[in-house]
Amino acid sequence: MQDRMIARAKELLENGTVDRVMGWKKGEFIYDVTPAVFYTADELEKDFVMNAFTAANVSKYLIAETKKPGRILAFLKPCDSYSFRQLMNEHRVDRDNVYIVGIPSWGKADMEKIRALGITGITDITEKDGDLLVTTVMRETHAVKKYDVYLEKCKNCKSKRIVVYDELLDGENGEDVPNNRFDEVAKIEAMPPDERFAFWRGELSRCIRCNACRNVCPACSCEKCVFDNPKSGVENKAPADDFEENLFHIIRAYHVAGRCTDCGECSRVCPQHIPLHLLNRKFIKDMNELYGDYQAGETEQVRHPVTNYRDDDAEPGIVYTRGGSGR
Amino acid sequence: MQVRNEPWKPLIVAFCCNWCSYAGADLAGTNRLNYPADVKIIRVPCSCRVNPLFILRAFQRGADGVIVCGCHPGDCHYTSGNYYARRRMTLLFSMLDYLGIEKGRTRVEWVSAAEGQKFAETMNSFVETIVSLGENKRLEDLRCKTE
Amino acid sequence: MQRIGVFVCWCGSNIAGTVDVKKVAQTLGREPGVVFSADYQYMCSQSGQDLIKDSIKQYKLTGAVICSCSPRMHENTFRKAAAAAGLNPYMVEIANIREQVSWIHKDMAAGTEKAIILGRAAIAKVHLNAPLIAGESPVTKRALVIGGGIAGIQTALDIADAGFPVDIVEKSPTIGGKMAQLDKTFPTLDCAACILTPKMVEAAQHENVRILAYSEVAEVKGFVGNFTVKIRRKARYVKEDVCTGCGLCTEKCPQKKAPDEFNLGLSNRRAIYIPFAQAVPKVATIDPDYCMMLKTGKCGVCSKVCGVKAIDYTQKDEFIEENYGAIVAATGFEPIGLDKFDEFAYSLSPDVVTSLEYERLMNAAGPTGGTLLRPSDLKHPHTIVFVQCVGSRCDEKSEKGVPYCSKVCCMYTAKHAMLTREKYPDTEVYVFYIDVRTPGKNFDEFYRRAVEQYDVHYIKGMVGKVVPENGKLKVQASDLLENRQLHIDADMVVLAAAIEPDKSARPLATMLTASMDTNDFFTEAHPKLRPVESPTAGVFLAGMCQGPKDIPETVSQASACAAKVIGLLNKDRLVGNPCVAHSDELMCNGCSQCANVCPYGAITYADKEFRMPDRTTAVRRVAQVNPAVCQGCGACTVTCPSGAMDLFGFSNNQIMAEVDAICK
Amino acid sequence: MEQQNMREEILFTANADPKKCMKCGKCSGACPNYDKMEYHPHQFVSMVQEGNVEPLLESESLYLCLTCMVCVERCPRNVQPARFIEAVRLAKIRQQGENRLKPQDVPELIDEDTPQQLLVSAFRKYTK
Amino acid sequence: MEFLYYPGCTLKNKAKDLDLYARKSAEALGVTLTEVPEWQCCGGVYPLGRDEIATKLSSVRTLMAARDAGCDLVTVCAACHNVVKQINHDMACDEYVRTRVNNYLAPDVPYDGSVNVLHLLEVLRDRVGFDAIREKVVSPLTGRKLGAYYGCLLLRPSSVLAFDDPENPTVIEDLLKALGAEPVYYAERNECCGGYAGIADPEVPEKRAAAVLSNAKARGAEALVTACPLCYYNLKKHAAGTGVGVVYFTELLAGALGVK
Repeated sequence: MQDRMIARAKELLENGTVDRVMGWKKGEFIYDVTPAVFYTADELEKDFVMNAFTAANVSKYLIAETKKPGRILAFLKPCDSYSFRQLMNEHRVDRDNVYIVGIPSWGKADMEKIRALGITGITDITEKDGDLLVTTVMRETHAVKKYDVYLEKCKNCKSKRIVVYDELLDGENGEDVPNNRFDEVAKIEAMPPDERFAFWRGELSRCIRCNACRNVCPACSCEKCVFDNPKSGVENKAPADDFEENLFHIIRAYHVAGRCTDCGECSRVCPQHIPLHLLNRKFIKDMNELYGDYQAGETEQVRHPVTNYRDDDAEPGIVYTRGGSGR
Repeated sequence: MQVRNEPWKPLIVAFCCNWCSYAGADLAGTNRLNYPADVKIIRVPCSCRVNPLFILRAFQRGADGVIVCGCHPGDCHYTSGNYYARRRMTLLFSMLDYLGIEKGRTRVEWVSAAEGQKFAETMNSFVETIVSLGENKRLEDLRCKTE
Repeated sequence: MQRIGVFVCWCGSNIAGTVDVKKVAQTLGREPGVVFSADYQYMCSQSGQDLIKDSIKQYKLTGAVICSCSPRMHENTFRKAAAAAGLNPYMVEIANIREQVSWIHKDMAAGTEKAIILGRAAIAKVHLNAPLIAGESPVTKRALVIGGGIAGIQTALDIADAGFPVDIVEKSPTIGGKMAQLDKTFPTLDCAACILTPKMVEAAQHENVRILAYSEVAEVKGFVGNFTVKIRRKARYVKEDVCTGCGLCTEKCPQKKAPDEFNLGLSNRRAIYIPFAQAVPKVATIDPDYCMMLKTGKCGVCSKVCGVKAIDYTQKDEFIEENYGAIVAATGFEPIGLDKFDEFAYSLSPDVVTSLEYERLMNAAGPTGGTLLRPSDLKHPHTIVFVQCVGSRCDEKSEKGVPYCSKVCCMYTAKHAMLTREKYPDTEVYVFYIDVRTPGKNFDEFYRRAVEQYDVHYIKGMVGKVVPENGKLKVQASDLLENRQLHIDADMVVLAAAIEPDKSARPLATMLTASMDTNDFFTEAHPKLRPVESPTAGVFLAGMCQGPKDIPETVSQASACAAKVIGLLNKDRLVGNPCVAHSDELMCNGCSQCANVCPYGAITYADKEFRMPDRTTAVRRVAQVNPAVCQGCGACTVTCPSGAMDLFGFSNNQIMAEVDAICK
Repeated sequence: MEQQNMREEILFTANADPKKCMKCGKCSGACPNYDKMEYHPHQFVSMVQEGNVEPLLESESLYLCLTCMVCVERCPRNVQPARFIEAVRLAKIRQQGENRLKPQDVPELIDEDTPQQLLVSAFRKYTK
Repeated sequence: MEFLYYPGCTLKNKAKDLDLYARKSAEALGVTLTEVPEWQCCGGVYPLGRDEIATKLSSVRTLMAARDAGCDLVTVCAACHNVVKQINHDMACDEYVRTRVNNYLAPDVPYDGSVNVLHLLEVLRDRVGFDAIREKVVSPLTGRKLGAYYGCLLLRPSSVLAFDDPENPTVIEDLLKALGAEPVYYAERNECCGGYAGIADPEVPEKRAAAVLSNAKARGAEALVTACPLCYYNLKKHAAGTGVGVVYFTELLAGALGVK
């Protein structure tokens, strides 16, 4: 696929449709992949990469890129397209300044999980019949089941559908995928409150406030974040105490509620492996249950459940009374 | 950590919308309906002015309970403010519950300007709930305590 | 750093009785930024205000905290005092230590402690206050009166006389309301029609009054001075501007079985009708539920006989949109339904009637031509029993009646009893009462005349059962003073049904964002000091829709209401509330979330050029608030993820400072 | 003092609030057995409220209430007068030797068609 | 349609007709009535005093039997209906009564008033439906002018019984219409017949019955239709010479359905 993408990008550069390309760039190691902008065919040939580790959601970069002169080519995976669509709804990206080629995504791998299988010194990974062939410096080749090493966000993929594009690389669009992404939330909901508290204290107290989750999140794209703003009253740039989430993570999840497309980047980038997506999914699950199913970024709908209402909405007390064990 | 000498008294912050609930609180006063002094009211124009940040901030600074009062649904002075507040608070309360914070530390009540009695009763019952839950330890950021 | 003055009011002993005001003043005087503190007996008095003014000048105060009664009471008083001393009025904050402290807490120590905390919160807020200057908005010099009864007519006439155009929207085909159905009025016994119809005609002929009868308010947008109202003009199937009101169609229409609303169903009318002879506008209306032409397409008699070709079977409801500066609700009342009170046999016997039906039976223009005949056999009744308080003064949880006193029943029943005895001296009249309530000029004298001159039997007690049998109504009742049960064979029973607000009031209140009490009466802005205004600016109240009242009270309220409307319309510009939202363009993402929740459409977006750190410029979409349209609810501030949107007077920082001060 | 205790006991048994009464007299206007009774439904309410229960305890009226509940049904203020009559009656018949109906009296009070319902209810109402 | 059926003592003795025709009609209408095993007398009148606990126990036992059977409980006798329904309401709404009764009976599962108590008339109206009954009528009561007599026990207190409009009930009238008769509406139909005072003062029922009968007759009723054995007894006793008959609603129903 990498070659087809490079070929198509070169065509589009050449015929003047775009003047630069948003993609992923090779690093020192095969799994060391970063989003990057390419200006020439040479650069593309040299550094453009598409492999099992190009998981990064590039939609957020387009906020700044589409404000620049000229037109940029963006390759969007299904989950990236939801984020991009949501940013369009929020008037954050200029659709005219981007040419979107939708690319399929059959799931991205988590390096940590591969390492956990005891495989180190990886030099190459190729796909074969749904499995991954991992080659190491020792010239060994390991066959790994894709599913076993999927990123969390890919394991619980909600959709293979690209919701906004100018063309599709494969000419065909994917479909929504049945998933169990709320199971884990339900599991926590079912815990007794003390256990829930202990669970979250355990998870969140590891936070080192590196801000990776915030910086990667397409919804966290404020001109100035309240946590960086001395006037907001909640400015705080370092972990406040053991139970860091006292403010930061709850507020962050709340600020993106209704806008979060569940792209899963926050958990992917967290160096402390805090399952941050479970906070966002809790809001999504609640909104679905209380206000009807809603998927941010799926349509042009600009009013999401938090900026909408019905006069017969449930009262807040429902939180304390609705069913479920452990409640 | 500060050693407390006094017996614990609950600290309760009540956000009241200016048009209905604050007036309801006034009426409770006019009718001399008692409720505990632990309740401290902050006046906001509408329940939709209550940012979840304020509630988290209150807890962080040691509040034991936070109650948000607004006009009855359908009677908002601004037509729809309390409807937004209702969704926001529902989601916030649900999240706090999810994090294992004790149920009942937060509440929303609709109190009209005519419901002085209801205001007093609501505050009495809320204080009772908070007393039964005891001190808010889970959300309090101890470093924020001065003195 | 602000220079803050703290002023602690005793409110006589109201506050000083349970709060150690000296201690409050001293403690708050030591707060950072406080340069002066004092306590005084009545801070709202002239000398109290002078103390505030003098201190502002003497200590060069930049902010003031008044620890006193509720801000809903005297915030304006103190703001004005501050302004008079040259301090921006929005640099004043109130700590409510009366309604929230002294009046509800009995313990001096706890009360004092709470008062200090509330004072601290106010000080913390003032530290972050900034001077605010109110914006201005223009006033549409036209009023809308909803309801064309005596309340609406009087309000409209008074406003029109002051030179402002007024529209009356009335849901029925004619104005006149309930008063048009009445026979005589207490306590003077002058004929209702004789005093009402000249006013109806005056309204019709007044150059500043436009009557939109057979119409309903469909939608209200905007705010004080600038309302936009959509009005549904229901199809009459008769061209209002063509019909001459000759009435020929109403004589020729073959459908004679439509119940006559004006006579409360005691008689029938045609499918095309003019409600009554003095109707305004005097135009025929087709009742689509009964018109054969509209129902089956066969008939067309009215169209054939109409000389001016006014009939139009194809008419549809139309909508018109108008701008108004002020809106008056005058939606009136209805008697409650009596189907839950069948112990009085209302459904079993036509001779059991409501008082309003009795008005029609007494009325010269009524179904019996003014001769009192009972409906069942059109015979003259010789014994009439009046029952007071049917459905009034019920238990609050009652599903049958209302908890309030309907106020007018005692007087109209005395009137009915007296008129009956005067016209028909051979009639025995009994009135069963719980209390006779006659507060009003010449009211008790009137009631006494019924008893003393007209020999009406007033019996303290209640009717427990009415049994129609053999042409009589067997009334079983208690006589509490004689401690006996009475059994009266009556010919008619008249029930003083409780009154309740008109059903149209509730949806209207929602459209107007005006509040209502649990009984669906409109709430006044202040029960004593602002009785004709609703809490929603620019919306005023007249007549029964605000609470039970008689005609003189209704008319006085209508004129008072008109005075308030005139006062508003006289202004060229309205000074707005400066506590409005504003967006910090540097932080705004332009994401439109705030506009999605704004109930007033006060937020728009503009592309603005910003200089970037790398010296390039970028164009970004940012939110802008129209301060004349914004009402300051703050919904946008919470929706804004970046905190760019904030509210003057209730900013994020101010509220957070209050939280911190309370949670210290 | 004893009257006061008796009043409290009656109020407890009645489980109703006489202060809600607005003294309209509708209960007594509706009562189907008013003429037989010395004290009437509204008087039960007011006399219990005032603690004047002695005359009620000694009155035949206690046994003449038909328990038809019409006073309860038609009271605009939900005072439930019948509950006060019942409560006073219970206060009386619960006293020693105050049973109103003796089994040996029964045969002469009934005929062959008298339904069981009348007998069991009479025992329930008149005896302890 | 299956219900647990509580006949009560009078229906097993002096009011056998009321019971017999109720069963026959029910069967004809496809309603199965299973008698409560080992039922006890309800006591004939609802004990109004809040601290009357012992007198409420027998009804609670009946109610618990219905709960355990998972069935709605049907009564036919107006008195039983009144007593059992009110006690059920106490068990649901009055903490004081509920606690004490449960303490006394100490059942495995405490009772909380969860059973639905229905009068057969309610079953006919709300479950079977008058239209369905009309279809099953084989000998309609055409031309008969009949007055419903509700008395007090079916209707009051309406806040608890919620049987029909207490001042303007229609269920029996509607049933009569379905059976082909012409109902006569008269005001005394929801007034007391005085029956309970029969022991204390026989003059009372005599006077009350006369008032009811005269009002019904004046309105043209040939007979009165009742659901209460005591009303039946009392009205019948004093109807002699008035020309007005008295009949149980079940007997009329059975007759019209052709199962009498």
